Amino acid sequence: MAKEKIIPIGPFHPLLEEPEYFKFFVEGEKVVDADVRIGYNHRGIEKLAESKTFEQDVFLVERICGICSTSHPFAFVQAAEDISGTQVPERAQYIRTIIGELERIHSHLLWVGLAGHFIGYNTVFMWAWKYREPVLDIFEVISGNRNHYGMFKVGGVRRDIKEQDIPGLLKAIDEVEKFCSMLTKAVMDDPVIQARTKGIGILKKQDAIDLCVVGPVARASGIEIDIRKDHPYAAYDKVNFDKIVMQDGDVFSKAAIRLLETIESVKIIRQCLKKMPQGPIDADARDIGIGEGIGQHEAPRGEVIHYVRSNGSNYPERHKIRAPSFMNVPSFKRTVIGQSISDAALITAAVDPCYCCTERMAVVDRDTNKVLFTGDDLVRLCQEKTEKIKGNMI
Amino acid sequence: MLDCLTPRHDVERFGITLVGSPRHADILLVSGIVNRQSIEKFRHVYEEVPKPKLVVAVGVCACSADMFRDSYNFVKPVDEIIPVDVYVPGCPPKPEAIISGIIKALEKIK
Amino acid sequence: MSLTEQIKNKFGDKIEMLQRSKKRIYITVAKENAKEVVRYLFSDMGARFSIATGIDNRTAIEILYHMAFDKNGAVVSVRTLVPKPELKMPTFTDIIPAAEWIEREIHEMLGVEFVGHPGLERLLLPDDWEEGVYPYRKKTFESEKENPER
Amino acid sequence: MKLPKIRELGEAIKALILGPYTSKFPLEQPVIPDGFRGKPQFYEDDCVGCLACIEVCPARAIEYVDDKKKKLRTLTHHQDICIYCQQCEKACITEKGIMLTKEYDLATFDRRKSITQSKKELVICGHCGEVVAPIDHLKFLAKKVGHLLYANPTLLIARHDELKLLEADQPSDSPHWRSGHLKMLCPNCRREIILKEQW
Repeated sequence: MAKEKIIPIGPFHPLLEEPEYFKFFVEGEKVVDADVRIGYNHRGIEKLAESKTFEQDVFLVERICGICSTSHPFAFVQAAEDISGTQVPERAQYIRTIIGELERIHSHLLWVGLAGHFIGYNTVFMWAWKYREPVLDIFEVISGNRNHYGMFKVGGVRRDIKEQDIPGLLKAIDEVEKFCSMLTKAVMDDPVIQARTKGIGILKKQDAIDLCVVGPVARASGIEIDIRKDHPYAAYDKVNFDKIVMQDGDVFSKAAIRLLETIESVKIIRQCLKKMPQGPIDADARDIGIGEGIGQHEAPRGEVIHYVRSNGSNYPERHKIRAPSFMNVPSFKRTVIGQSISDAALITAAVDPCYCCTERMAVVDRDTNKVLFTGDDLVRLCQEKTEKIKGNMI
Repeated sequence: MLDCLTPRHDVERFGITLVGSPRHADILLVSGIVNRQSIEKFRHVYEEVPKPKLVVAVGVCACSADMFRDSYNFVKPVDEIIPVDVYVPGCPPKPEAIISGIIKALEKIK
Repeated sequence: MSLTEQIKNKFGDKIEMLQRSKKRIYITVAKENAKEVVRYLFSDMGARFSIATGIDNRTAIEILYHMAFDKNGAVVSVRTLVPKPELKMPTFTDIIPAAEWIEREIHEMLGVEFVGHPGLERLLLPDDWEEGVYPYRKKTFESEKENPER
Repeated sequence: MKLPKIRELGEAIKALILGPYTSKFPLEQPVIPDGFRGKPQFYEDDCVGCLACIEVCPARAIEYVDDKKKKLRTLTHHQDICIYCQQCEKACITEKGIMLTKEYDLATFDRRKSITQSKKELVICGHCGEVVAPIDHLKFLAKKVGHLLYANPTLLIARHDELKLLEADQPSDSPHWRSGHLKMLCPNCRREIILKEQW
């Protein structure tokens, strides 16, 4: 095992936010082992949460992740409501659903764009990011910020969606749907993308069960879990949508699931905007009470689960946060071994490890412990392979 | 931060582009807190950037480590580790604010 | 047969069950039997291992294994107590490979030793973190007396 | 291979017709929607210095300093710590003391100078010199509680002071006299005077 850590570009990269450090051990072209060192971004949030009130914790957990910034408050407020037994007003539940689904769209589009970048398909990257902007604009109208919406509170939501905004939102949603279906088609029937992603980085169903992966990664391997369908919360039991499951477990099915889910999300948002009843948006839950509660939410990357224990004061006694990537990232060890290094960046990215952290990889040769490639080289290798496939096709 | 590179805000029209390695960079954008584990690596990245260099702290986490000041894993804010030229507060700042922050940094050079 | 009945029939007196609501079930079980219960839920009943939580309740470390039943949407939390000062717990990684990371985390944050774990290394804390300092431990009255500023 | 190419071409033509998608940012300012959460600003006329915003702030971005000699309380909001969550605006008892503006372009060269402040005159306990409250806070409360203010000497005096009904303070060493009731006192001294009152 290589013990030396030689980091050519460091776990930081100008492009990315969350540093993780992947090491691949290679023999020739094949990856024989992989290792990951996280903790470059450990901020001790679980401990910090114990020093802040329930009201303030919502803002704290929102800042765990910049992309899925609704999923953690969503799970946290549900855990707090599980303790206190608060009934959330119906309108608030619809607004929560809308925010959660909008976030899914923008997160999936972001991933598709980055994955496109990794396989050297920059058109997809530019398209996905272009069409993500309208979603962020919607957020700015609803919540007053492009990210970190600050919409959630224990017992309801902080801001109402104004009646006069709804026609505009519906129109914007229609636009987004058009983009999404165009992008889905563009990715699904592009022969280059198919050749590049099909049959690569397969996560077998049994492995997926053993590793307890969640979200799109699990659904791509044929495990039917979707918290929105299984334990309906918020307004998910009042809207129609499909659970998208694929059997192959390769990179292509993971991409397809994410793209198809964006269209489902658009459907959910449209139904919610139309069905949303009038009424209060906040149950004004001041007292949490004593007890313990669990909140779950299907974030773009999978199930988020928060466990909160309250001792009757304003501060939680213990707050356990489990982000989906915590379960999903270990799975890359099973998928990447035996593959060629030019696919490694793509396979690791396919897990969507909360901002593709693939640019922080180093390839280490088994015999000499020397760093052969940096993360950039891996992306370049990945892009070159696509070019080759493209060349063969024409 | 990536938003600045994409069609809507496209910073390449100002001649700003993303490079793959700190060795090719002139401006370093810091976007988060630096913890105990990453502080050495972070200093290393800063030293790799060739002179003259500018450092822009984007977001309140990079400016002052906002909520994470009290964390056991936090050592000191970014501007006590390396010199920072321009601060862009915001959580997160709008892409327009980041662009104008970078432009301000460029003005400082002149 | 409902979920709770099935578990009750299997283990009988070994467990203490508390049903807080339809979908939230808490089982308290002795340290020796915890593995058996979790194995039964995971392998035989097809639950998904969601996460484990470690809590310092001053006299012991509480470990909760949250098992999610995706078919009917219930979450069964298996609670077990690891009394101080000898914090030893059998590892679950041989039956649930997914428990590897969380056991590493509980080990470094609370100081529980998982006997038989393949590699109890640092996961989140920095490499130069002081040995024997566990951030998630609660203050005890003794430690507060010794260094009040901490 | 044909279909994707045609689609790309279609998008390209669409982009040609619709014109550039890129914003013209430095030349044209972006449209900021109502309710945008920008830079928080203290409004000294409406701020009463009650410290409610400090209580709720998740990031502890607001701090206060009491200067007992100058009888001045200074509330300082630090933009480099603020997370723009609007909790301070929602908690403000006058609802206008601190408000979020639409200003988003906050880049600065020195983060320690990017602050907004509110200075409030303090009322000092007539006996021990402890801080009672900012005078504006007492006046605001006196107005808010209406006739109930007659139950609270501190509020009553604040109201009388505003109406210019108050005579100059009689200097005395001990507050334990009945006349001490009509003095600005901190809660501790007030308790003492009620218990030990002397004729």
